[in-house]
Amino acid sequence: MRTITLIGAIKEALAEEMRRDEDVFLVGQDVRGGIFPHTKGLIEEFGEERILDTPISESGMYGTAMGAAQEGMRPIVDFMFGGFSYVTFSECSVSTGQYHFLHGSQRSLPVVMTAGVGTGQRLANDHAMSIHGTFAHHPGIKVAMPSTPYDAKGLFKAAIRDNNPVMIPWHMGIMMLKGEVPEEDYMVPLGVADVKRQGSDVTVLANSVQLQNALKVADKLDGEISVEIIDPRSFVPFDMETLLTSLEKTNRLVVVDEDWESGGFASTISARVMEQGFDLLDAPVTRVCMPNMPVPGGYMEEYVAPNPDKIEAAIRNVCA
Amino acid sequence: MRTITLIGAIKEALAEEMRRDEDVFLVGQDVRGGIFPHTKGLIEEFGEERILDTPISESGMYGTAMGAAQEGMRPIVDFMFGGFSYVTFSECSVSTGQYHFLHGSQRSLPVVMTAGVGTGQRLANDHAMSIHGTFAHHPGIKVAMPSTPYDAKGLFKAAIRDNNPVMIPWHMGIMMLKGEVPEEDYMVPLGVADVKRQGSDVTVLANSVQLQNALKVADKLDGEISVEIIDPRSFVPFDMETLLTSLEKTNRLVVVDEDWESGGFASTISARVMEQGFDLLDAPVTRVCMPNMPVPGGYMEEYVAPNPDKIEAAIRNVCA
Amino acid sequence: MSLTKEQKLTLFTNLVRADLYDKMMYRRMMQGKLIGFYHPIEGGVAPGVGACTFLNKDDNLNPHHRGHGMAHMISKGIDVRTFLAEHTGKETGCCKGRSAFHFSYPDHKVYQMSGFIGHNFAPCVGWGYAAKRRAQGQVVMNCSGDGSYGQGRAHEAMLMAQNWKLPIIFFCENNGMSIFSTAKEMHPTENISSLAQGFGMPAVVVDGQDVFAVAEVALAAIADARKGKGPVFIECKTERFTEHDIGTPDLAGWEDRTPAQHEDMRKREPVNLATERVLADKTLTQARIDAIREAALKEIEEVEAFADASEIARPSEEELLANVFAP
Amino acid sequence: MSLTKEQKLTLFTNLVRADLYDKMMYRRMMQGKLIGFYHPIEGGVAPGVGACTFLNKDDNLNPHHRGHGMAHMISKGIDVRTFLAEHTGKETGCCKGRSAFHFSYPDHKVYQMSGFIGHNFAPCVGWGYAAKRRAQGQVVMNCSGDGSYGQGRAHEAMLMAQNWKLPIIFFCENNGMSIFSTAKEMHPTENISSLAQGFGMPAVVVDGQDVFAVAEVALAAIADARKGKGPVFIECKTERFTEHDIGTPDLAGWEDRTPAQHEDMRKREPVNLATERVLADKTLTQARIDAIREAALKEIEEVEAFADASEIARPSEEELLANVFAP
Ligand SMILES: Cc1ncc(C[n+]2csc(CCOP(=O)(O)OP(=O)(O)O)c2C)c(N)n1
Ligand SMILES: Cc1ncc(C[n+]2csc(CCOP(=O)(O)OP(=O)(O)O)c2C)c(N)n1
Ligand SMILES: [Mg+2]
Ligand SMILES: [Mg+2]
Repeated sequence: MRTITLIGAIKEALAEEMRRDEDVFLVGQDVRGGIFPHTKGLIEEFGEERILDTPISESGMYGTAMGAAQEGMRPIVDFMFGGFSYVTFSECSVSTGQYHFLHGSQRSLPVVMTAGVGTGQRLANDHAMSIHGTFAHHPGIKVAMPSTPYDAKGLFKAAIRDNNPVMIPWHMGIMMLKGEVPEEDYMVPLGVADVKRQGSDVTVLANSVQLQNALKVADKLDGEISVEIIDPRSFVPFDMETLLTSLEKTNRLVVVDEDWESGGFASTISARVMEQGFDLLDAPVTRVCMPNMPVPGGYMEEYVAPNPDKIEAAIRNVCA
Repeated sequence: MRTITLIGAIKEALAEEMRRDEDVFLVGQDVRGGIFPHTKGLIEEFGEERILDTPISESGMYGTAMGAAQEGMRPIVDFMFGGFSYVTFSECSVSTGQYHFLHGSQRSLPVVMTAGVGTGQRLANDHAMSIHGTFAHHPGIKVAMPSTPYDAKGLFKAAIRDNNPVMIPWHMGIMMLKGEVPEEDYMVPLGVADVKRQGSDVTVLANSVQLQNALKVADKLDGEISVEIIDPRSFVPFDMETLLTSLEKTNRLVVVDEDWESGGFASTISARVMEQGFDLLDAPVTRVCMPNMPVPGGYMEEYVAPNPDKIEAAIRNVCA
Repeated sequence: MSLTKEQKLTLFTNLVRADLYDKMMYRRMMQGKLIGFYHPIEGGVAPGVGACTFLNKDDNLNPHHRGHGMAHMISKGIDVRTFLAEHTGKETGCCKGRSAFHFSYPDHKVYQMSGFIGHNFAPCVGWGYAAKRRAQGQVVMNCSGDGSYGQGRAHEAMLMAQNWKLPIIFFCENNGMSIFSTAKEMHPTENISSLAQGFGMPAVVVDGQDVFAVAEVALAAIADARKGKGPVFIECKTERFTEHDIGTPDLAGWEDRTPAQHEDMRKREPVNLATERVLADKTLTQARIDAIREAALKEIEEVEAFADASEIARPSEEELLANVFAP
Repeated sequence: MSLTKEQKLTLFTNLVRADLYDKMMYRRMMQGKLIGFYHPIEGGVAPGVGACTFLNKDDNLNPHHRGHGMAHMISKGIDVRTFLAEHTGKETGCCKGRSAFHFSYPDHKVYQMSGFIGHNFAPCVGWGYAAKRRAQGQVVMNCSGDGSYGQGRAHEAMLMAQNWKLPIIFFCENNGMSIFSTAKEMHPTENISSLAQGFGMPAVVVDGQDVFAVAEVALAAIADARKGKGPVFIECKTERFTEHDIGTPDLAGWEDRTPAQHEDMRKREPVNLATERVLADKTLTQARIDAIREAALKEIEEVEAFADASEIARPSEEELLANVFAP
């Protein structure tokens, strides 16, 4: 099968969905020219009516999507960098998440939000922080994040066809990662985790760039420690069943997440496993997260953020 | 000792600190007139130069505080309802939290943020949600919340004198709660939990209105189950030592928090206890949180939010 | 544009209804028969009626929070029995009793009443975009207060509306107050609508106590917007006779609004003004006016009976959880 | 206000320095000797120099992100050796190598370079408030691009500045571009400064390629602001000769900016224009100009040597964690 990049897979999903459904459109800043490759060139096929650049007016930009969704359209809003979603946070978290439920579940709000996130560019906190945990904290919004080009295409398609708001950031550290991606139409359903590697000694739950890091570590430990690796693929809804099934076998869990330790989604997983799988555990669930500091710029993110060394140490520790 | 209300204790702290230090000032919307009682009347003593009403411009309003803090002043910014902080979230979370650290720890940013939060008014999600977990997720911001009038006065004073940004919401459900409050100057340090009730069978960690609910339940269970109740008082920094010491005795923990289950601060506590106190646990840490739905308006918040019945059930369950 | 006799009749009827609906809400709140809060619109009832009476069903409406949008919604033809049911936490409420004051009538393109002031602005860009793309002549009537224009969101929406020439009417109901704060202190120019100049957007200021004057201006703006002429700003100078919301003191800054102030503003009560006008120009007789009032009171009685007869909404937690996401 | 010979000399010197500093940054980025990104200011160097050369040390400055504020900061008298060290991740950086492009010079009242465009606006209200309260004549020079005025934050700051009569200069460096988007498309009027009308704020438009013209306008505005006359809006019409940031294509919308466009804008290169002027009016001789250039190059060499000789910042995680909160 052909291999394409993760960002190329996202672009393919956007283009195919826009072809399929006239109501799908894209709004962002400089998406016509394409700050990141996934929007570049879409203007040629879909024109200015469906590829919209706005001023640096995040609320107006997001409002374009929100209002159009209320009108029955299916907008995709591109925040460029994940942190920029915070500029219109009251709209894109609270107003969005409560829309369907609070109004008596009369109408849905099918807005897809996306943005580049994560470390690797040495740009520091406001350009490097994670946002999936923050959105997973606010009810009424589905949250997913791809770790492979295959998942990227499938998750974006599922997000665009979902009738709910979906935040689906992508990690800048793997935007050029290549992998096999079918040319056909397929979806990766939101809420279904994927066992990316079978193992028997310990389960590692990891997402996006950290999933790729975990795979490297598992290869390295091969023969010594047998590591099972699960990719949640979506945080909301979260596939607890796949995780607990794995724990029945391994009885040990390491959660790797680039979000902060304090209040990050890894904590929620750990707490749920405690409540729902306490008896399965031979060792405490261990988290490898961003320590509770703003993501430093310069060269520091390399050793401060979760990385293969930290993941390996956690695995060894939990298996000791 | 005289008893005053929690909101009265906050007002006393504000007034005393403004008297003590010229650089302390208050900015908000309609704080001169006093939407809530803690700001009412301050204008008479401190005048329009230090009690500032702004237009409905949350960013400009928060910016007044942020900029003045950079200039060495000690502003208190009142968001009225907690959810309104989200209107200027990029400023009050990311820009604020990263300010000191990212700039090489040259300058601090002593901004105090406060707001009424929580259920009890039947106003629904955007007027009823919790925000302490969200702020505790973003590094560089201290987060505290009082459960008693005594703590309210002491925590607010500590927050105002702290050299860091501090978010200190107060729960509308206990604003009229009365308790003993010394007339003297005292502080309740940020980062020191308080054992509000001694017990031996189970530890309940609870804050603000839920702390008051937990006390009621403990009284009810007296003679049957011996409940120790800890008030974290501050979430960042969090006093893990007091909690672990209690668990050495009780070996059981229920965390009650009005924030959502997904991504709320209760998860972080549970995960930390898993990592740091796994061997102390005779039962899984159990959380009693807001279920993952927007806080419903109408009469539903009464049985959906954490309440004495839910707390009692959790205690019984964890002790079974 | 001058109004037909029939148009005047409709406006007058809606004005009377809106005013009486507001009084019903006030009364019920005092009786403990409403949940959450209520922001009375007494004295400021004409702008919403003038703006909305001649909207089509498929025009978008952002109703002002004052009077919780009832003046606007009943004028647009929405049956608000389910509105009162919602405000009393009933199963039959327009949002199944879940929303407190966050009502929604999506079939009438009233999508939301945000709890965040100024959060009407962003989505109205999207409504305008959809209207423009569909090219069926829909307009967006975006009603909000003077205070809401403090939000940067207002700027962003005006900017984008003018860039894209969207059919949005920025309809500002300037009652000079934002809770305790006066527009005098909170906005540096005489008119909020001076903001429109920054975008080269046409603006008009109108006497907001005169429902007919408002309607004339609104009709012209609606017609222009339907033709694709782009956004327009309408500022109505109006009043808030009461406190901001029931239970809050009636302050300006931090001092009570004076009896003299009240007397002054109450001289131009919109229902009285309209009554004088329709009598003077013989649009209506006193008997007809009395009948309109009677009919409105009867309608409101039915609205109350409907809400009161409905059950309190008490779905289980599981049911609610199953309703967070759309299928 | 007409400039003295000495003032012109200072302006010219800063202009040459700013231009050469920018070229150094560009070169280093291409050499892989900078971290993060860099947004070149070539062609747009005059506004920052004109705005900042005559500021006092205790005036607040928000430097524009273009050129990463170097034109502004060196003009204000800040020694930027630690700036380059910061941009290379060194221990000696102004923020200990932690900040990437988020430099800070608090002793010179340059508190921040936000990564969020338009996040200069909110805190400048606080700086203005502090300046007004202290009443020592400080002013706030708030420099940012045309694009930044898309943010509602700009509206909120202008509103509050005008309400409170704060000494803030809204200094808009309008290069007609915001990444790939043109001001033509993104702002509905000819001048961004038309926004000031909404607040009754005085505004002036100036040729941003002429450093002396900018300085004259800036000096007048600074003097007025110091006297307590309230905020003012200055719009400089300038250019961005390069791509938005290094590595990004040079597009307008989604098409390459044309050679003709480039030729056209490059006709008015600010250093050339200023050179012609100072030669023509005999402020400087060619020899003096050459010496100024030499000195600037030497200064920059030292800046580079300082940064390159410094160690990469590699504090331990524990050290960093201990630095999150102030004592
Ligand atoms: C974001 C936000 N900030 C503050 C409030 C509190 N608040 C509710 S109504 C109101 C005043 C609104 O004034 P205006 O827009 O003039 O409408 P009016 O009430 O005068 O009709 C304020 C400040 C809010 N609901 N949301
Ligand atoms: C909140 C936010 N939105 C978007 C961006 C991405 N961005 C960085 S610079 C820029 C353009 C700025 O244009 P302008 O203010 O005109 O300054 P110029 O770069 O032209 O000098 C944009 C959109 C950002 N950094 N922050
Ligand atoms: Mg008003
Ligand atoms: Mg620009």
